[in-house]
This record gives sequence, structure tokens and C-alpha cells, in this order.
Amino acid sequence: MLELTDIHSYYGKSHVLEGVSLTVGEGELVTLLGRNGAGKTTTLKSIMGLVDTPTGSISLRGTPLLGQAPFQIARQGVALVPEHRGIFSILSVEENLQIAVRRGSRWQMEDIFRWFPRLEERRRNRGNALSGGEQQMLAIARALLNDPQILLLDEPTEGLAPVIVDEIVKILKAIRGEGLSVLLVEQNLRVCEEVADRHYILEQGQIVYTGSADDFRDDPAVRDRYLALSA
Amino acid sequence: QDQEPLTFYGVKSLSGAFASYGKYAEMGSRLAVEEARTSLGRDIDYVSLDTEGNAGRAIRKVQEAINQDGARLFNGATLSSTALAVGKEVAGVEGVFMTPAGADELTGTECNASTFRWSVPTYGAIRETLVPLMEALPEAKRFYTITPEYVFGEALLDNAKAVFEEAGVEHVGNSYHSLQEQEFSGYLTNAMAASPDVLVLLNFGAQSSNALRQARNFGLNDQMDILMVWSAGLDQFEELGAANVEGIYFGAQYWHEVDTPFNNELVAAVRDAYDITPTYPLAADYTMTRVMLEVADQSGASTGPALIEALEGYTYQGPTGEETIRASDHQVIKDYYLLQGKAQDEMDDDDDYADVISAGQSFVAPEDSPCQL
Amino acid sequence: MLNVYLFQVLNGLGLGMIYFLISVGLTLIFGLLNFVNFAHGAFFLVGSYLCYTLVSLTGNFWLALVAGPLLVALLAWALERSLIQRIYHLPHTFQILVTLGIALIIQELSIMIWGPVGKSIPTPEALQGVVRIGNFAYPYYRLFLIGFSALVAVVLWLLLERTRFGALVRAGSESTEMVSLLGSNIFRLFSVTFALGVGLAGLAGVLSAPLRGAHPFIGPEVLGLAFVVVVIGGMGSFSGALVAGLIVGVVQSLMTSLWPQGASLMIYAAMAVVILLRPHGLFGRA
Amino acid sequence: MMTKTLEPTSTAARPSRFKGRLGAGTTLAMLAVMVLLPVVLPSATLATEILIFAMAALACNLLLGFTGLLSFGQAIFFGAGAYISALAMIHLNAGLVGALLIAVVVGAVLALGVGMLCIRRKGIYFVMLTLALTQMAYFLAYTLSDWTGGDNGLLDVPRPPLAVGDTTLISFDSPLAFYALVAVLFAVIYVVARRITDSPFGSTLLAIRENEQRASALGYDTRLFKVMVFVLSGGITALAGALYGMLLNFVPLSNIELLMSEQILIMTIIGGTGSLFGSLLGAGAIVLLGDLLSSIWPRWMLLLGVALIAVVIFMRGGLWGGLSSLLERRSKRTDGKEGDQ
Amino acid sequence: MTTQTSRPGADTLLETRDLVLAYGAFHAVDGVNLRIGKGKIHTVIGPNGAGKTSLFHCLTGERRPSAGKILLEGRDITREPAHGRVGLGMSRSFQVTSLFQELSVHENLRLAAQGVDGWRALNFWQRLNKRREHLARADEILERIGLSGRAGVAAGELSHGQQRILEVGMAICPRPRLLLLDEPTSGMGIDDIPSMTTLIGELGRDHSILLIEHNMSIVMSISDTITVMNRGQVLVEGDPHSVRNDARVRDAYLGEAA
Ligand SMILES: Nc1ncnc2c1ncn2[C@@H]1O[C@H](COP(=O)(O)OP(=O)(O)OP(=O)(O)O)[C@@H](O)[C@H]1O
Ligand SMILES: Nc1ncnc2c1ncn2[C@@H]1O[C@H](COP(=O)(O)OP(=O)(O)OP(=O)(O)O)[C@@H](O)[C@H]1O
Ligand SMILES: [Mg+2]
Ligand SMILES: [Mg+2]
Repeated sequence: MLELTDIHSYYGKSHVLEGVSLTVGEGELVTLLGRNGAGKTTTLKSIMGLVDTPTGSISLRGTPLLGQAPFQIARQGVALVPEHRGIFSILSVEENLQIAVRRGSRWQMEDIFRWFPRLEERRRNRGNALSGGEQQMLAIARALLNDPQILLLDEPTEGLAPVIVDEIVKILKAIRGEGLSVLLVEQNLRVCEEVADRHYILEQGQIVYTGSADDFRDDPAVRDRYLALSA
Repeated sequence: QDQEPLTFYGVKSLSGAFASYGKYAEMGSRLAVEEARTSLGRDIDYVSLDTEGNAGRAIRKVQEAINQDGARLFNGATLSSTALAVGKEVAGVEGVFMTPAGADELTGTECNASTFRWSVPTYGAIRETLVPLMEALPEAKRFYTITPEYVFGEALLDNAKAVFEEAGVEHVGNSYHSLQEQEFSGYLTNAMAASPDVLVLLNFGAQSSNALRQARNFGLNDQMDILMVWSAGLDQFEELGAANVEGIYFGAQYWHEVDTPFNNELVAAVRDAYDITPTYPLAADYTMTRVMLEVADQSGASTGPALIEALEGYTYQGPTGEETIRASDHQVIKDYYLLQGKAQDEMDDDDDYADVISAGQSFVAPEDSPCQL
Repeated sequence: MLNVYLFQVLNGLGLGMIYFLISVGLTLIFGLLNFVNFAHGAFFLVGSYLCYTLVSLTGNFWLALVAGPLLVALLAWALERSLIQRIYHLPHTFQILVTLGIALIIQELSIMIWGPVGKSIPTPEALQGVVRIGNFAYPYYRLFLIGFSALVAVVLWLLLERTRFGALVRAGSESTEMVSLLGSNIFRLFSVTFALGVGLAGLAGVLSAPLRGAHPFIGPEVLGLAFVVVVIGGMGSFSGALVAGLIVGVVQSLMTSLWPQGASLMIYAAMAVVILLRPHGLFGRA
Repeated sequence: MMTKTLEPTSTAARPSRFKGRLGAGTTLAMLAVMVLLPVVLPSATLATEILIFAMAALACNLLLGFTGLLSFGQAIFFGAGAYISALAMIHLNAGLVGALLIAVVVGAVLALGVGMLCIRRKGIYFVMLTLALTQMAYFLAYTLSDWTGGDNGLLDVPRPPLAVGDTTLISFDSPLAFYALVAVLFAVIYVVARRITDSPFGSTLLAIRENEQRASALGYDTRLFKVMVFVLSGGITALAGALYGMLLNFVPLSNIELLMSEQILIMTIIGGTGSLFGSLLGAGAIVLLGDLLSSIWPRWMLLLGVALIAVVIFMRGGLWGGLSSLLERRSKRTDGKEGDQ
Repeated sequence: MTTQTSRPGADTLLETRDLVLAYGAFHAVDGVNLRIGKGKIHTVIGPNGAGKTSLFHCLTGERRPSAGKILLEGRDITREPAHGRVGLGMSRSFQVTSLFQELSVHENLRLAAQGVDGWRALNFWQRLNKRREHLARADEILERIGLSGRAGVAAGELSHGQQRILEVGMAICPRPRLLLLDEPTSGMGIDDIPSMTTLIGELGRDHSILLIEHNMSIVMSISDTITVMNRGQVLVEGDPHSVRNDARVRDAYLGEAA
């Protein structure tokens, strides 16, 4: 589905990703873990063509993505829900959704409102009059309308109340149930373990661990080493 | 004999917002210098100082010329403020400065020994337009004025009021407008409400063009006669186009079709040199340059005061006929014209926009002038 | 007899529609692209001169009305692609600087092409003449302008508020990156919007030409006026531009009967007061 | 950890050791330039104009470069300074020091008023407020023609000598002497301004420019700071205006026009926002450009337009930014280890 | 029912009375009475949109409450502007990182230390390095938050997590009596969270803290008092244990995490 091979990414002169390779299979939910500043967000941005990635290759079902403009990449079915959600504060909830609607997408407005009744309640609200949780739902909903083949989520549970986190987890499960591929960046291990098929751990711009959900669960040493949970 | 070269400075608004004026003024001065080099047979240096449309810049450049190069002979300056300040600077070193600018103060309250003015003041401009107009239109009894609100407009208005009173006609109203106004529909509405026989425009430049255009737009020319007292002459007619000019009365400092020997020569020379018909700024700066150079040469005056003395009372054949530099206030006594725009199909050539209705001279008597040199 | 004040109000409303037309492009570009276009007046100028050239070449005003704005929009498109695109993300200071530069260049080029002396453009034949109302008269051409501006207003409103294009452009004003992430070509969207806004300036220039002629130094004055309207209405607000245009038109027209010297002082004072009392203009949003 | 470099948007943003060294150097360079200017240029008058506008640009820079306030109101202070000092000299017989002091005080007071009004709004609305106030000041000057001479300008402005009682100490009639006066005043202002920008006050201004909300949350009364810079800027600008009136013996109405504000801003930005030395470069460049080019090509303003665009596209730090990055590259090459941290 | 106007006990640092913040017709904060004890860590939790940040805005002076009062040691500060509250000993961090992006990390902290200086920050004659106490304070905080290695780097170049830490560092620079922290851990790495927890715990010894936080492990481990908000109102208040076991809280907020 999505394949990254040995990519190097830069912000100006600073070398942030130093040879990252990873794959996400059809219908697979893969998480990308790592400390702050490890380069998780940068990896997602590289896929979308938002950072300078001079070497390596990125391909979606064999089509190379590297070198294309972000909007072209998005049109091929890569949908990113970014770190700060990117809600348009001057548009209403409805307009936020409408501009993402792609004809032929698996999900249409009705499905979205069924999944997120809260959004339907607030459809006339401006984006800036939403709470954090509402914004996160809107961001995910919007990505789903955009006819995604693969969904990239950057810390979707950040700053959310536990009940809402549960809600998001349910949504993630449902999305996986629909067979959509997902690459999830997440700090909340509980969430990761609950939904993921496979994990990658990134450290200082390199992949240092990869393993299936079961391996990961059974190997607390990995967590101690890379995620310093016991500290 | 070996004479030392004359150096002549033209203060011209070549760039900036008054470029339309400076371009032709510069042509005039250059032509006059060119001719004088052959006719006088001596070296003449001509230096133009670009005002950049900015009075401050102009003064600094004049100061520089005076201090660095010992410049003493100047002419030009479009903006009244520039002309007044240049006059002061030049007077400080007893040089000579001749200008066609509009401010009456130049030969009035702010006059000085060094400043000479070629253009007819507001007094004459009003008299030589309104009086003959009243003669031409004996039925006209109601006059409405539109005036820019500052010293120049005020002067025109005061003079106009005096004429109305003398003639016993009614001044049915006046609209002031600010210096930046370009939209005249409101003022024209005021004018319509007063239903005058004659609408008198006392503004000039782009403002008078827009006022006239919009007056025609509102059909005012069908209801009343329109007089633009202070037109810029040919270039303004070109800007307005024949359709706008037709039937309108204009006051003018210069008109290229006036039949005087000097003017005929000038028109021919300008056609020859630039392939255009002389406009007012061109004729004005040409005349001033030529007169100053000739007088400097004839009198052999090498210092400012000597040249000033030679210029005072000097009479010469100018574009408007015989012109005299009045000694008491350094005002050039010359004709002012009342023109009337022609219909397009009556024009003999591209520049034949108007007929001369009358020409004449009106000046405040020397003893009544605030300037006593 | 029709009261002169009443007529001034009517005239002011007409003037207001013209002012709306003059300013709407500025407010669109600011609101949608967050771009301060100090060259707005210069593009207006180009519109007026194109109108002059097209009318003197073909004798057909209607052709100029269509082709003039299109040509201005084309110019804007080219400028946007080559230059403006690189400065959207910069602070307003830099945008002001660049567009001031563009305005200077346009002004000087206009002098080189059309000469320093202004030009007149005849009123189209079909619209010559006036309607008489009591002892007042109102030109057909101005009536036409009012109607045309109203039409432009409606079309623009529909375009911006009722179409996906409008929503996308508004979204783009907030985050270009996010709009591209949703698969829209933000660069083309911006080019189109910029060309649209500038084209409107050109349109205003073409339509004003028979009233005011074309003059190389008209730009700053038009820009000042447009800013007054846009600020009073609220930067970026479409309906604000309409209402403020009308207000400024009526105030200005009434002032000519009440205190003409102060007309321009008045509109700037009004602008200052509005900013102080209503931080985002009458219709602006925070 | 790896080193990261952000593109510098302003030279004042991040003082590095190199910049510090350069900063000390500029004061010396400044003195050298001031001595050389009248020698190199065709006239002392031209040099004087450059310094006067450099002074105005420097004051503008305190607002724009250090506090992030884009003010189109500088002409109010410039014009008011010119008018007030001229009127004081004409009607009150004020001497040199008196006239300049009055200008500074009036400029500062006006700036206090303008500042207090304008800083209530941010961004483009702030800009528009300053613009509107300038238009109103222009209108006022033009209406009060009995005092200001209106469109004709205020004529016969004296250039008084430095005197104690009736004894003249120094006469400034010669262009060079007047240049010396302006140069000394400029040098003083430059040193004072440097000092201010290096002070806690100055560093807070930068913080306000960067993130006003945060500065406020840290306990800074940001409005007070902004008003203070306005006062400072207004006083200096008015001084420049007063000197300009003395230079020309004349105060044109254009001193208080929007165009004057625009010109001062352009000088500031072309020179380099956030660099005091840049203000001198900017004023010099613009005045000289006009002086040289206008005599060659009437359409020279087209080049000014091109220059404006070029600065933004290629040299955002203005002339100063361009110059210092050139020097920096040089110095890195020579003492590579020291230059890089 | 009569509500008795509370006597501000000697141990109350900050108190709100019937605080309301309305956005139009919608009351984001709807009559909140809060009391923060001296030297206590007081946490506000609640579902998204409960009005926590809005409450926070009122306390910091970012927004003026529509009704009600805010008292700091009995003194009414409802109308005190944001910058004035710092001088009174209140300091805050932002939920969305808000730094001087182009200034160095050290300069960010120095400015934070200088902010409480009041009028003395207006000093425009002294050189910066004459104010040793601010420089020293900045160094001290740098050490404490573990960013000494990045002192000279522009704040904007730090990673998200590091920026969060700097954010808190800046809030403690002026030695406030009351520290207001809005989701200090939002977006922080799992490995940094324990150190943030320790940091806040330590800070709790010298300061009173009002904390807004979603991370239950932090909330439960360091809070002295927890206020649970819902729909703009206080749902429950109590110590961690009682809150954790409150059925309403489980329902509205904690869900399975409890
Ligand atoms: N715009 C930028 N310019 C320069 N460096 C950057 C920029 N954005 C991020 N970095 C650097 O790149 C590195 C990786 O950042 P990234 O945002 O990818 O980390 P992350 O793994 O997503 O961390 P977090 O969990 O904090 O979000 C960090 O060291 C950061 O300082
Ligand atoms: N500017 C505003 N205008 C109108 N409503 C607003 C505005 N800001 C916030 N709201 C609404 O107020 C409510 C409270 O918002 P607030 O940001 O205080 O929530 P919160 O408790 O901080 O949530 P979170 O944990 O998601 O940050 C939300 O329902 C939100 O939609
Ligand atoms: Mg990240
Ligand atoms: Mg919140």
C-alpha cells in the first residue's frame, strides 16, 4: 500500500529524518511511536510532500509520490489529519466538511453525521467555536470525506478527555473495520495497543524497532528502552 | 570677443506628479537655449534641476546649484510653493528667477527683487474672461462658481465677485471643494439647484478637467454656459478631447494660433524641433529663457543686480505680442485670452480646438499692488 | 421642486455603488488572501487607460468593458505567478512594499506609454443624455453604473458564499497547507482569486473612465478612497464594502452641500472613528 | 543535537556573537561615514538631507523594526516639527536650541496622542488609523493657511546661529557648518538609540514584536511600551523635520503629506528593518538614487519601484541585511571556528 | 436556598464567585465558584468543551468575565488586565504553545524573569547584562527544565515537546505565588511526562498551582484537590480518591480509564 524507503528529510539545513523505511499494508493499522522530536510528524509531512525530502522513495500502490505537490498527493488518496487539526476557524462546521467532499468517496456527509452526531448538532458553529474534542472529530470526519486510500493521523487523542479518547478509539476501530489503511502517530500507548496491528518506533530520525502488536505487548524491554516508560 | 559662458538653470518637474507640465517646459527651455547658442554666438550651459514634483527637493537642488556652481540664472517651477521658495533662495544671492507659476504672491505680498513672473495674475485672468464673456452673453445674469479652497482659488473668487458686482449681475452661489477632490457630481448638483446662466470653474489642472467632464455628463452645458477661467491651454484640450471642449469658454495664458511674429516663429520652430504644437508650458518657459538670455547678452550684465536692472522695464515682442516687464513688481504685462471650444467638424487641424473670442490686458495698477520694489 | 439634499442623497447612493465597485477587489484580496494590495489604484489606472486605447482603436465601449477587465486580470495573473505568489506568506509590511513598487512601475510605464497628460473617454453613445427629475438631471451613464455595480455585487456574493470555490478560497485564507492537504490546488485558487480581485479594480477603472478620464496619477487617490471604504466596512467583508461604499458616497455627496471643504477630512475622520469604535469595521470579523 | 538554522527575517531578531561584534563596529563606521559624506558627495547640502532623513528613518525603525509597528503617521511628526520650530523662530524669536527643543517636545506630545489612539488597534487597522490621522493632519495644515502658508508653504524660515544671549557662538549659514550641526545631532541620537535598543526596554520591544500576547502574559504592559516608543520616535522625527525646515528655509506642505510617511518608511525598509545603521543606508540610497537618476532619466521612479520589489524578494534584511550577511560570510571564511557556534 | 458568601479563609489564595463567561447567548463558564488553597495543587478536569480553558482565560485576564468576581487573597482583581496580574503573583502557561519564536531559549526565559519588574522594565538606559538577576534566573530555570544545552537556539526551532517545557519554564520564571498551567503535557512524549509530573510536583511545594490536565495519571498522582467541570459548571469537587470513585465523573468524563 504505502512504502517509504530510506527517506532523508530536511528543514532548511537541519537533517531530521536519517533514512526512514516503513510500510503500511492494505487495511493495516500501523502506529509510529517515539519520543518528542524523534521525527514522527516529519515522517507524515514527508509523505504529504510538505518537507524537503531529497533522497529516498515514497510510493502508494507502486506510484511514486515523492516530488509531487501536496494537493496531488492528497488527490491520490493520502489524507493527513495534522497535529493541530487544521480546522478552518472562519468556516462553519458544515463548510469545513463540504470543501473536503469528494464525489465517489466511500463516506459521504450522511455517514459522517451518523458517526459524529455531535458535529451535526454544531453544524452551524464556526470552527473556532468548537472545543478541542469537537475539533478533532471534525478533522477526522473531514479526512474521511476526502476519499482516502490511507489515513495519516498525527496524535489524534492529544488533549482529549478520556471519554472522548474512548470515542476516538471506537472510531479508529470502526475505520479499521472498513478496511482503510491507517498510519497512526500516537503518544497514548493504551490507544496504540488497543487498535494497532503493528508498531514502529522512531528515534532520532531512524526506525529503531518494528514489531507486531503481540510482540510489542510481550516485550516490555522495548518500551523501557525506547519509550522510557518506567522512568 | 571672448565672453564667458552663460550658465542657465531650469527648475522643471520632470518626474513626479507634475510631469505633464515639466516635460513641455523643459522642451521650451532647451529650444530657447539651442537657438540662443546660434543667435547669440556664445557658449550657454543649460542645466535642468528636476523637482521630482517635490518642493523640498527642488529647493535643495537650487541651493546646491547656488552654493556649488555659483548659479544665478534660474527659470521654471510649476508649483506655486516651489516658485515662491526658489524665488526666496535666488533673492538671497541676488540672482534672477523667472517663473510662470500661478501664485499671485510672487509679484504680490511675497515679491522680491530677483523674482519675475510671466503669467498673468488672477486679477487679469478673471477680468479678461468674465468681462468679455458678459459682453458676448448679454442675457446672462446669474453666475455660479466652483472654487478650490486655498489661496489661489480664493484669489480668483474674490476677483470674480468684484467683477460680478461691477457688472451688476447676480452671483447665485459658490461651492468650495478641497484640494484633493476629483468627484464633482455633488457640486454640480448644487449648481443645478441654483439654476445659473453661467457656471464658472475656478479650479485648474486635473480638477478642472474632471469638473468639466462631469458637468457635460450631467448635461449642464445644455442648460447653461460654462467658463473655465484658468485653463492650461492646448494640453488640457487634448486631454479633454474635442467633444468635451465644444462650446465651452476657456481662459488661457497662451494660444498657439495667436498671430504675432514671435508666436508664428515659435510655432514653426517647435514643429520643426519636436513635431508638436507649442503648449502653454512650452511657450512660457521658451519665452522666459529666451528673454533672460537675450537681456543678459545684450546688457552684458554679469551679475544678478545688473541683469535685474536690465530686465526691469524691458519691452520685447513675445508670443502674445508686445510684452513689458513692469519694474515696480516684476510682473510681465501681457495678454490673457478668452477662447471658445469648437465643434470637431469645424476644426481646421488636430490642434484647432478653439477660437479666440477676445484678448486683453488687465493688471492691478502699480500703486495698488502690495508689492513695491 | 426637488429638495437639493434629497437629490444629494440620491446622487450619493449612485456614487456609493461606484465606490463599492472601486473597493470590492481590494477587500476580496485582503479578506481571502490576507494580502494588502497597495497597487489597487494602479490597476484601476490600467483599466482606465485600456478603456481609452480600446475605445479609440475600435470605437466600441462595450468591447472595452469586456476586454479591459480581462486584460487587467491577465496582467494580474502573470504578476501573481511570477511575483505575488512568493510574498503571500510575508508580513504585511513587505506586501505593502512590493505593491507600492508595482504601483510605481505601473504609473511610470503608463506615462511612457500614454504620456504624462491625461486622456478622455467618451460616454458610450447609447448611454449619453440625462434623465430629468424636476430641475435636476442625472446621467444615464451613472444609472447604468449603479445597475451594473449591483449586478456585480450579486454575482460576487453568490460566487463566494454559495459555491465550493468560495468556501475553498475562504479556507485558503486561513491555512494554505490544509487546503492542499484536502487535495485542492491552492496555488491556482490563489491566482484566480488575485486575478479576480485585480480584475475588479480594472473593471472599476474601465467604468469610471467616461466619468473621470484616465490620468497617470489617479492611482493613489483611488487607493485612498478604496481603503477608506474597505476599512469602514471591515477589511475583507464583502457586504461591508457595499454598505460602507454607500455610506461614504452619501456622506460625501451631502457634505458638498453642507461643508464641502471638509469632505475628504470627513471621510478619513469617519474611518478613524469607525476603527476606534468598531475594531473590525462595521461588518468585519475578528 | 544538530544545529538548526532558520531564515533570518530581521537582523535584530537574534543577536549572535558575530552581530555583537559587528554592532560595535557600526558605531565607528557611522562616524567615518559622517565625516566622509560631505567630502565624497557633490555638496554638503545633499549630505545634510541624507542625515536628516536618516534621522527620520531611524525613528521609524524604532517603531517598525523593533516593535513591529508599521506607522504611516511619521509625516505628522515630521511636518509638525518643521512647522512648530519655524513658527517659534518667526513669531517667538526662538533661538536654535529653543526651536529644536520645542519641535522635539511637540513631536513627542503629538506622538503620545497618536500612539495612544492607534495602539488600541492591531495589524492593518493600526496602519489605517495612522494613515487616516496623517490625512487629517495634512488637512489641518492646509486649512490653517494663515499659520502654515497652506499650499504655498511656510516661507522665510530662518536658520539661527547657536547663540548665548546676543553673542553668536557658531553661525550655520554655510552648508558645511549646518551639516556639522546635523551630524552631531545625528550621532547623539544614534548612540542614544543604540543604547536604548540594547536595554531591557529595547529587548522587551523585540518581545512585543514577536508575540504580544505572551509579552502581556509575562507582566509587560505592552501598550505602555508601545506608547513610549511612539513618543521617542515622534520626538526624533520632529527634530528631523525642524532641521529640514532650517535646511530649506522653507516648510512645504508636502512635509506633512502621506507621501512623506511613505518615503520615510521606504527608506527604513530598504535600509533594513531592525538595524539603526541600515536607516542611514536606506536614507542615503533613496536620496542619492533620486538625485542621480532624476537628472538622467525622468522616469527613474520606475527603478525605485523595481528596487522596492528586489529588496523584498532578494534582500529582506534590506541593504544592511545584505551587507552584514556578506560580511558574515567573509568573516566565517577567515575565522571559521569562531564564527560558527 | 441561600448561598452564604464565603469568608475568605486565610488559607485561600484565589477565589471565584459565580463566575460567568458568555460567548453570545452561550455560557461557556456558568456560575463557577472555585477556591484555590495556598500551597495546593488544584486541578480542573472535565470533558472537552466543558469550559476549562474559558475559565482559565478569565483567571488570567485574557477575557473579561460576563459576571461574577475573581478575588486574589480577598482583593478583587476581576478587572485587572493580564499584565497586571503577573505583578500580583499570578503566572500562566498557554495551552497552545506561545513563545517568542525568533528569540533564543535563554532570551525567552530572561524576558519572563524581567516581566515582573514592572516599571523597571521600562529602563532604557542600562545594558542588558547589568541586570544580573534576570540572567541568573534564566540560567537557573534552564538548568531546572533541562534545556541548558539549547540555550542559544531560537525557541521556534525546538521540538514540540521541548517547546511545551519551555512554556512552563517561562511561567515559573517570575517566581509566582499562583501558577496557572493549561494542559502542560499536551503533546508531550510519554517519556517526558514523568519528568513534567515531577516538575509540577516540586513546583507545588513553593507555589500554589491551578492545573488543567487530561492526563489522569498526572492528575491523580499530584493533585490535592480536583474540580470536575461539565457544561460550564462545577460537577464535583474533592480529593483524587473521591473524584475517581464518583459515579457522575465516571459517566461524564473518565469512562473506561477509571
Ligand atoms: N519547522 C522546523 N524547522 C526546523 N526544525 C524543525 C521544524 N519542525 C520540527 N523541527 C525539528 O525536527 C525534529 C523532529 O520534529 P517532529 O515534529 O517531527 O517531531 P515529533 O516526533 O513529531 O515530536 P512531537 O512528539 O514533539 O510532536 C525536532 O528536533 C524538531 O526540533
Ligand atoms: N470564541 C468562542 N465563541 C463561541 N463559543 C466558544 C468560543 N470559544 C469556545 N467556545 C465554546 O465554549 C465551550 C468551552 O470551550 P473551552 O475551550 O473552554 O473548553 P475546554 O474545557 O478547554 O475544552 P478542551 O479540553 O477541549 O480544551 C465549547 O463548547 C466551545 O465550543
Ligand atoms: Mg509531532
Ligand atoms: Mg481547553
